[in-house]
Amino acid sequence: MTLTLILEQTFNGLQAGVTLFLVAAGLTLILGIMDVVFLAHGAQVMIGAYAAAAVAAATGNFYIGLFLAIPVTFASGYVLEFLLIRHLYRRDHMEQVLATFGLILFFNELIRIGFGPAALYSDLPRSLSGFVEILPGAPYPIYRLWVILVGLACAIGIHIFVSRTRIGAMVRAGANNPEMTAALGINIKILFRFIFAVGACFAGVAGMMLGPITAVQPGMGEPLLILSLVVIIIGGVGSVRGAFIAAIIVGLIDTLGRVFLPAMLRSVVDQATADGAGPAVASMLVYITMAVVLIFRPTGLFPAKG
Amino acid sequence: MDKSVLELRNLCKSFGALTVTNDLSFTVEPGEIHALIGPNGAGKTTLIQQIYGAVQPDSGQVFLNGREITGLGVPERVQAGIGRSFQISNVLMDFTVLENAIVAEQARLGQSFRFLRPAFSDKSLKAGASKILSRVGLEDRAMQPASDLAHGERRMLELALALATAPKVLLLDEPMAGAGLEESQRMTEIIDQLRGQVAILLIEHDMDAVFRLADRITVLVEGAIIATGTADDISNSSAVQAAYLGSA
Amino acid sequence: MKKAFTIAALAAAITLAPAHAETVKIGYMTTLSGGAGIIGKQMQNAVELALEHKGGKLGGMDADVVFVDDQRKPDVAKQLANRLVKSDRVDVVAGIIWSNLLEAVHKPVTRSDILLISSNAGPSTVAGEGCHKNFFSMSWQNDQTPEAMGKHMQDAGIKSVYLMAPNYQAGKDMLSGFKRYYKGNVKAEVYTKLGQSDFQPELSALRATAPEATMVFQPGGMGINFVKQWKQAGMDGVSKLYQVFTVDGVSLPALKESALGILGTQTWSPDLNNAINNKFVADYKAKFGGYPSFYAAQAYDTILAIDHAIAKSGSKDTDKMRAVLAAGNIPTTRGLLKMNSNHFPIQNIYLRETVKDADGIVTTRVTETVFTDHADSYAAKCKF
Amino acid sequence: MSGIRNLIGLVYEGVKDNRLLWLLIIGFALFPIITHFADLPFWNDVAMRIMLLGMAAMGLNLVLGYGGMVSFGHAAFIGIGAYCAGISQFYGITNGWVHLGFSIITCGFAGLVIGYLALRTSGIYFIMITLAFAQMLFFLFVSLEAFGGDDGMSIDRAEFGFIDLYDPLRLYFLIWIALVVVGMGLMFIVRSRFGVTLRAIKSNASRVEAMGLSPLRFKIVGYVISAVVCGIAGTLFASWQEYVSPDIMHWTRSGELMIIIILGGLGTLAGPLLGAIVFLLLEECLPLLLGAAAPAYAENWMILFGPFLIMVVMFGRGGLIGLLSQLQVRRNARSDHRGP
Repeated sequence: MTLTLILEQTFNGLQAGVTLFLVAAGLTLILGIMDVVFLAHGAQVMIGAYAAAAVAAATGNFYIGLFLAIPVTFASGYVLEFLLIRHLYRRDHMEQVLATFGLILFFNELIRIGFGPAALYSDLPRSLSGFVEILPGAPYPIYRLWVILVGLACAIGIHIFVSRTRIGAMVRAGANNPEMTAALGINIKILFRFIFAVGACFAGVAGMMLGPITAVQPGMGEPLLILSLVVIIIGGVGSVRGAFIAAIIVGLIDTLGRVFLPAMLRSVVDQATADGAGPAVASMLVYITMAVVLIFRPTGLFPAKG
Repeated sequence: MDKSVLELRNLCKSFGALTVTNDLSFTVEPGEIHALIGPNGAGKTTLIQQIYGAVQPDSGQVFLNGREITGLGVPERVQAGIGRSFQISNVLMDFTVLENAIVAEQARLGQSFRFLRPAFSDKSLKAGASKILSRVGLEDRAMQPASDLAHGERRMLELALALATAPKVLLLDEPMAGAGLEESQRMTEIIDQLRGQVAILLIEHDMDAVFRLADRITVLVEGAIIATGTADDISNSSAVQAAYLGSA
Repeated sequence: MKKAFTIAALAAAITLAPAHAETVKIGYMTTLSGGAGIIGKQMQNAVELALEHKGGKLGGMDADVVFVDDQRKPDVAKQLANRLVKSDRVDVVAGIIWSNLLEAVHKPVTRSDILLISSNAGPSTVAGEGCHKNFFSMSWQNDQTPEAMGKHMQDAGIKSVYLMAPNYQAGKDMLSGFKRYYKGNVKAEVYTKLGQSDFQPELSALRATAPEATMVFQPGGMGINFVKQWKQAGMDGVSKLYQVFTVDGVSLPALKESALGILGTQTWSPDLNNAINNKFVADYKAKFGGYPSFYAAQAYDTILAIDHAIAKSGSKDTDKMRAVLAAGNIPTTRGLLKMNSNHFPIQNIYLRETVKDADGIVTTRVTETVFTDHADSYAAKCKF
Repeated sequence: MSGIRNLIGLVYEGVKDNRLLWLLIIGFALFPIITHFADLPFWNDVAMRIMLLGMAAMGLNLVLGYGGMVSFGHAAFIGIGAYCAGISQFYGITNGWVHLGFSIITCGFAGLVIGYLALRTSGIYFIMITLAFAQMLFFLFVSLEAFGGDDGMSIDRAEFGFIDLYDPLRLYFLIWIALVVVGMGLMFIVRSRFGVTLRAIKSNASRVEAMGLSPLRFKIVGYVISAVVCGIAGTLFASWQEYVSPDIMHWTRSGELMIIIILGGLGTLAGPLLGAIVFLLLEECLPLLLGAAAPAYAENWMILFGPFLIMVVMFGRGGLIGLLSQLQVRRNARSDHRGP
């Protein structure tokens, strides 16, 4: 367990964390402001990845794929809000879970019919496929560094947007007290639709960036969805700052736990037990973290509602 | 003199830099109606919450019939003899009026952990519940869903539910709020009838009602008591006039 | 409400079960919906192709194949198996991709005295003590393929190896099969989360260990993720990659060039040169566009086996078909397939390399025969 | 003696008030006769699965519908119940009554611990923490190699003394009896003082607190009861399936249970059972229907199923029970017009 390895794994954790944050950022606002348990946010990840991969395959250019996919996901979020989600605002959580669960099935099937059940081919652009040495002897893929940078840039962008702009002020007010925001005469309908579309867009960006490194296939967003819900809960519903910190925490815990926990267990118990228990505990680690956080802070680390 | 029903000793509570209860001590005597008045933000509701157990004081003690209840939670305090109504009327909206009373009746009897007999068709529970409703004159509304009640009736129901636990002291948080003139008068009458049966701590902005009902009045400003006395004492107190006129 | 449904259900069931005299009815269970639907689709294609090649008759009887979608859920699979047996009254139940689903349908089917022929799943439980005379595998026992990989790497003189598989039963079986034949230095055995999509942390850890070779088992979408990330992390310069069930006909279209040069073992390959296989691969490509996967080949073989059993026994009687199949020498895309005493095939296992064919399409090519007539190691424990 | 007469009176009264539930249950009792004469024994199998999932959904409905606690992790209790049977058999205990006892104790204890920890939170946090506990258990069983891990373990049907479960009809009626017991038990519970208090807590927890009751204690007890019911369903599920695997406790199963409840009618006794009948028949028939209408898309039946769920939420408030009672109201209104 050298320092280089720990550093490299920290980068991996960061990369996982910022990706999670992109998915969680929109979702935490949707949950916090509109009070909608939106399970189909993973589908937005999938739509982003498919849009980018399909356009890239058609044009032969990775970046055109990226840039065209952004309006596609924005539009999909906008339309979805208009057609369905706005009718769910006053419903209880359970009904929202049910309806958006139905949406997941629908989108997965739609993609499967449209693009076939097989995973789509997508690869890195040549310009991003090299390595940099983050420490002597520790080459790191440029693309992953790029993902970290884009993710951080988005995070900073969201932070400035929420804390410095007028719309951001409305968003914060909405997260604190939805009734009051309506009373202030803010056009809540437009605000909601906008937040929803932007949230979808960020999830789409996460999907686009994941496309070249993972399998672009129906249902690809679901593991991310569950993890990003965990992130939101740990961070506190409605808090973008909480989502960011929790995403990094979850990314690091998941990555470092997976890699180092079995080895650490091996030094405590015998090899066979460690090999059995290590991966099991590692895969439970984020859920354990969430349960522990909730037991001690039942509304997460940074609750937005005060 | 008899032991006080409710006694607060040196109660303090702050939220961050804001002190809402500042070294507060006072008593509620058996059978009296004790009104607590003061401008908005004086800390009246927070004080009620501390007596009720929903908010824990930073320091100080609460006694009920001479027994300290400071550390107890809400259900324990209710069992010990504290009843309350809320600022926004708080009844079981999905239930009928009678069902509301039945839930309260079985809670009073300590029978809520029974799993066999149907509760809503139980004769003895129904009888007890009717008695609860009759105290506020809602018997003829028994079969109405609580959500169908008029505002004033709902407040009556809430008062009935609070009385159902046979409290030693009743905390009424603005019972006339939002009520029409007639409803206020009806409420005033009912509270008046309770005098002597149960000690009442009344928070109310309707000064006519306060001066008609209260045996004693305590004036709270910025978390501290500036005056306690009979209605006459208070209306003549210069400190109270300063506080009210000064802030107006 | 319920009554209406019951009547509808009755009507549906009655129309579904028409009575023919000389018809062999086969229930083919696979996963058609959901994420693994692509595998089931390929298998369905192959079954239909086999029927087409046989002119719609198996062993001279009219063939009626009922496809059912198990949704990759054990309880659905178990219920479908019961439906096939009790309601559709099939003569053979076949298909089944996943080990856990096979476990769920094994008892209800074999107990009904109906043949159960697996086109893919082959867990050790049904090969050893839990075997049943009515069960046949037309694929392989889980351990066989990694055993071949172990033998190849042992023979190739590879000194140290890093093992990686998902943390579930098949993953553990694969690695233990590998270690049965590989005796060199196993630097680490890493179990990843089932369904994991990002392997970068594991790759970083692997890089720090610098083993001579790496052997992975990451089936399905996990394999696509793993191989992509392996290439992107520049791991080829660190360690040589070997795999089982990770690079195959299902993942290759998504991987394309990034999988070139990777070695793996398998009981079948599209370039196996025999008449049956050549016809199968050529017609499959022509009809469905693209190479068949081993799943498709095994599904095709399953239908050929049923054809063989009926043709040779002249009957669709379970006892008679069983006797024919148990005797082996079943004509398949893998040549004449022998059968072990536990009704698992005894077969060759090949080393395959990912290459481009003459048209520039990425596929696999046999480079070496690792095992000739390889039998699984559980047959001794099987007593019917 | 009068105690028994009293009890019979109570049962009669309860059955009379919940006619639909008992009609459905009697329907299940008569169903094998239909399948026998129509020679469709397979449908008994479907009916068993419906009863089992319906039973679990009825258990979940106690917390979901009556207690207002949106638990997204109840599949875990089905799984624990199933593994209680599996693990007992693994160690050579074949007696089904022992399995059931083991399952009730284990699920009760698990429900107590999870309930105690999870019920500190509320709303979306509660949904997520229950999901988290279910996921932990899921991964725990996936990694338990001794019990088959992800592949699960094949088991024999349990022995219930004189009841030989390899006779499919006896298994059917064992499940049916369990359904009767669960239905009867829940019917008493929701009407009892406890059930009434639980519903009062759902309606307004702070008012119940002001009556001197601790909502948490009632919620935990409700949670434990529902966990035990799911556990019983799970144990029988294992015998039905002759197989146990972690798949039984996958998070999508928790979702399925919720769908069944909402589809049937939240907070009603008959709702979950009705929901299970419709849900599972739909799962059975949609692929067939789509296959008949558009054979090329038969495996894409979820493209219809997804929107169907959305429709249920959008237009089917109160679920099927709500729909039925609306029809009833309309019919009554019409007959009122006609006069006597």
